Amino acid sequence: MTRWTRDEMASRVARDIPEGAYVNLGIGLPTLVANHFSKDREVILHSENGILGVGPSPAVGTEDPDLINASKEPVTLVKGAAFFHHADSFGMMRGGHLDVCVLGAFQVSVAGDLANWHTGQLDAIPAVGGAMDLASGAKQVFVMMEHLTRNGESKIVERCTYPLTCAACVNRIYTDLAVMNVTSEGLEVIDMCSGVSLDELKRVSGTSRMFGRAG
Amino acid sequence: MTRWTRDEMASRVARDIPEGAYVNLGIGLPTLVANHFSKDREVILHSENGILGVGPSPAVGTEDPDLINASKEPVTLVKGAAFFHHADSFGMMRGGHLDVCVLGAFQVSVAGDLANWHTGQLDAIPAVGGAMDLASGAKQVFVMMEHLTRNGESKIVERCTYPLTCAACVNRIYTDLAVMNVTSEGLEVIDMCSGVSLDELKRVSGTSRMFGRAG
Amino acid sequence: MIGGFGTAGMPAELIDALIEQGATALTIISNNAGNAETGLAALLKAKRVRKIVCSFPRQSDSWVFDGLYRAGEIALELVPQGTLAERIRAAGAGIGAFFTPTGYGTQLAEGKETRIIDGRPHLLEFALPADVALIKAHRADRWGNLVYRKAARNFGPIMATAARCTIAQVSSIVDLGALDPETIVTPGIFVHRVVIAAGAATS
Amino acid sequence: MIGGFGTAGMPAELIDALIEQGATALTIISNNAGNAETGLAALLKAKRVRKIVCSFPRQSDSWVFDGLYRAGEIALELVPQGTLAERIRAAGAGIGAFFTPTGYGTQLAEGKETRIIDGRPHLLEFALPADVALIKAHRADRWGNLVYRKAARNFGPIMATAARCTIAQVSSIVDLGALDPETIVTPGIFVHRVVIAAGAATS
Repeated sequence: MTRWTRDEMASRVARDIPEGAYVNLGIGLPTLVANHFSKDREVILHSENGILGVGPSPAVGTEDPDLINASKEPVTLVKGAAFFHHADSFGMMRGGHLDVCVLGAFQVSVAGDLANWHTGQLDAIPAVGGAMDLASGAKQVFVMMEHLTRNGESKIVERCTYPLTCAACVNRIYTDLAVMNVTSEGLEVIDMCSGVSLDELKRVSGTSRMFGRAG
Repeated sequence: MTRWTRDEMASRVARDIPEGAYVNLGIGLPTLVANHFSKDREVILHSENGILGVGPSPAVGTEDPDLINASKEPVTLVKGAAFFHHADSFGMMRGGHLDVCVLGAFQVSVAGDLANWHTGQLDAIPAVGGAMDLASGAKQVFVMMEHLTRNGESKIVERCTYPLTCAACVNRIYTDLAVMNVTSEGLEVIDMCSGVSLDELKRVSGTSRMFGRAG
Repeated sequence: MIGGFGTAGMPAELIDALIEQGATALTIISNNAGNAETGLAALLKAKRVRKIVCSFPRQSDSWVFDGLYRAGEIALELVPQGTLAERIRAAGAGIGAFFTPTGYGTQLAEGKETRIIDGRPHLLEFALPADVALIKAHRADRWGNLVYRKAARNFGPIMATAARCTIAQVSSIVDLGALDPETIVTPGIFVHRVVIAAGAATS
Repeated sequence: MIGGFGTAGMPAELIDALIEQGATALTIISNNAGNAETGLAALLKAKRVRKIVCSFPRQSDSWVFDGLYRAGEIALELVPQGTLAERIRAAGAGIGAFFTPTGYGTQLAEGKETRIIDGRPHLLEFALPADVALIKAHRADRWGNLVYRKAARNFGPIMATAARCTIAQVSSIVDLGALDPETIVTPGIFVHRVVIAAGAATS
């Protein structure tokens, strides 16, 4: 089966984020999206540790340990950036002011339930960070993930088996096989990697609650 | 009966506020206290509209309409002053960070109940402002008022007849006749205007729940 | 929602524009209920306001409100000032409700849920959002980042967060990047429209 | 209560002083649970901490915490980051508790009171105060007014409000009046001790 590369996925997500949007890119795969915004589109990036207007990575040797993103990687600022404290930053998130957040996931259900903080393994050390705040607070929640685990299991599920981050919060899912909207009837497939059929997608996803775009 | 002047009352209150204290002076009589701090004592004044470090009134002609106190009178700043928004200002008050607030009152009960926002008259337009926040939030609440109304009724009462601002919140009362601490046994008189006796004070106050300082 | 504490921070030009625009049967959230005959008082006088939510309507120059209130032509929801500020902040920060000690045991607590927390009685108060916030700031940039001027800051930063559409009047708009990221008080994410009102500079 | 997000804003010198001072059986409120072998990780390694309240203990270099946790030698209260920040702010602002949508329907909601507000389910969360806050700021004056540096601001301003004793380490102390009243982030009322830690300047 052909698959989109990580950069192709990131490019697709970037294309779907409109001019002027305030966006939070989660840890991992979503951080790639930052490299794919068109030069003529102004998107303002939020980092939950208190920055609006995050810019690209600094040149080697110019990193500032006080200027990092939520993944604790050094960043820069763009013009118009602002700093604020943690309660203000999470008020911004919880209060529904971010237009889009893009999150990685372990599992997403056909109902838009998100599991992305904890595998539920007994010996795992749980860490939640800002995942629940982002998932429950942003106007639109995009998930970006590989469609299948390394073992070939679908990360799109009828029902999450991992502990939930937030119920019914995901609006759209970007995988290496397809782009899907979460609707009350199930997942509406709005794009597929060339050569992938809807039937094949349903089969690998182990669900029938998936349908093509009407009309 | 001899009485302390308003300036004598204000001077007495000012003397009782320690070095380094953060203080809010309420509307009316309490504003006089600001003129009586000793030059070698640093007291930092808070204004609930978002200022710490309020200074004296400006010279005529130098007033700035954006630099006013809670009574909406023009003020100045002292060195070290800071501005903040209303939620932060009232967080400061509610969170117990102010050492002392000095408030005017219609009535104070021997239990320390305060009534200072509403006379309860049917045709009166109610206005509460920050009175309830100050009364319930400051570490110490001082009341400063005339002992008697213009009609000769005591403003110190067994039980407030006016609507309460806050129950059991007053720590000390300064009137033109006496200075009293609110205690669980009633009002402990710690100072009286010369020529006033404890019996006379009880009589004009219409209460027996008043006693002299032990020992 | 209209910013300002008395006239400091009151967006007079935006209120004039609202009067001109014609919207009526408004609910206004503001600390005071208008001074003299201009700004909020003029809006009240034009009979555009059905209800006002505020902490301190009665002032020496609030005769317009006083007259309407006595005539039963305006509804009043009186809220302690700190509770008003916190309810506005809660709306902006996605907090549905909170427990505060302020007002417990008073007339203003009537009908409200109470609870003892850590030995202290509290009242339950709910978030207070708005459709539109009209505020006044000092300078803005093209993203809507704002800085304020002295005590005119007051309700502006919290009201900006609590409305679906926040309109700020400012004295000047500066280039993007001209405002120091360390000193921006209201990030542009909270501001939807910026209007220069040159006459509005108070000094 | 210890400020910082990762190592940005972590008051390393104050933590070293705390290790030297000897206090033990501590409950620590901090976003993370220490990095590598210094700062908070060193305090954990010295077995001074009984319990940690944080949002994100697991990091690539959190082996000290990981070992203690797996050995059952430290208790963990895991709190979503925004709820952690809001509980700290609530403690500083005299709010006893609040309703937040974050975490509803998850494992972290177990045992918590819930309520539907405006059609949306919320969890009740309580204020989280501390005896002592150790924070790092950039500059201070003699009143304890503070400004921060870039994203090292993070938890500093809210932790400063929520402790009975707040100790700030700074790079420099400037004259009273040298900090612009418009740009002070933490007013001195929240700060009880200021310590210069010159080596702590991160650049």
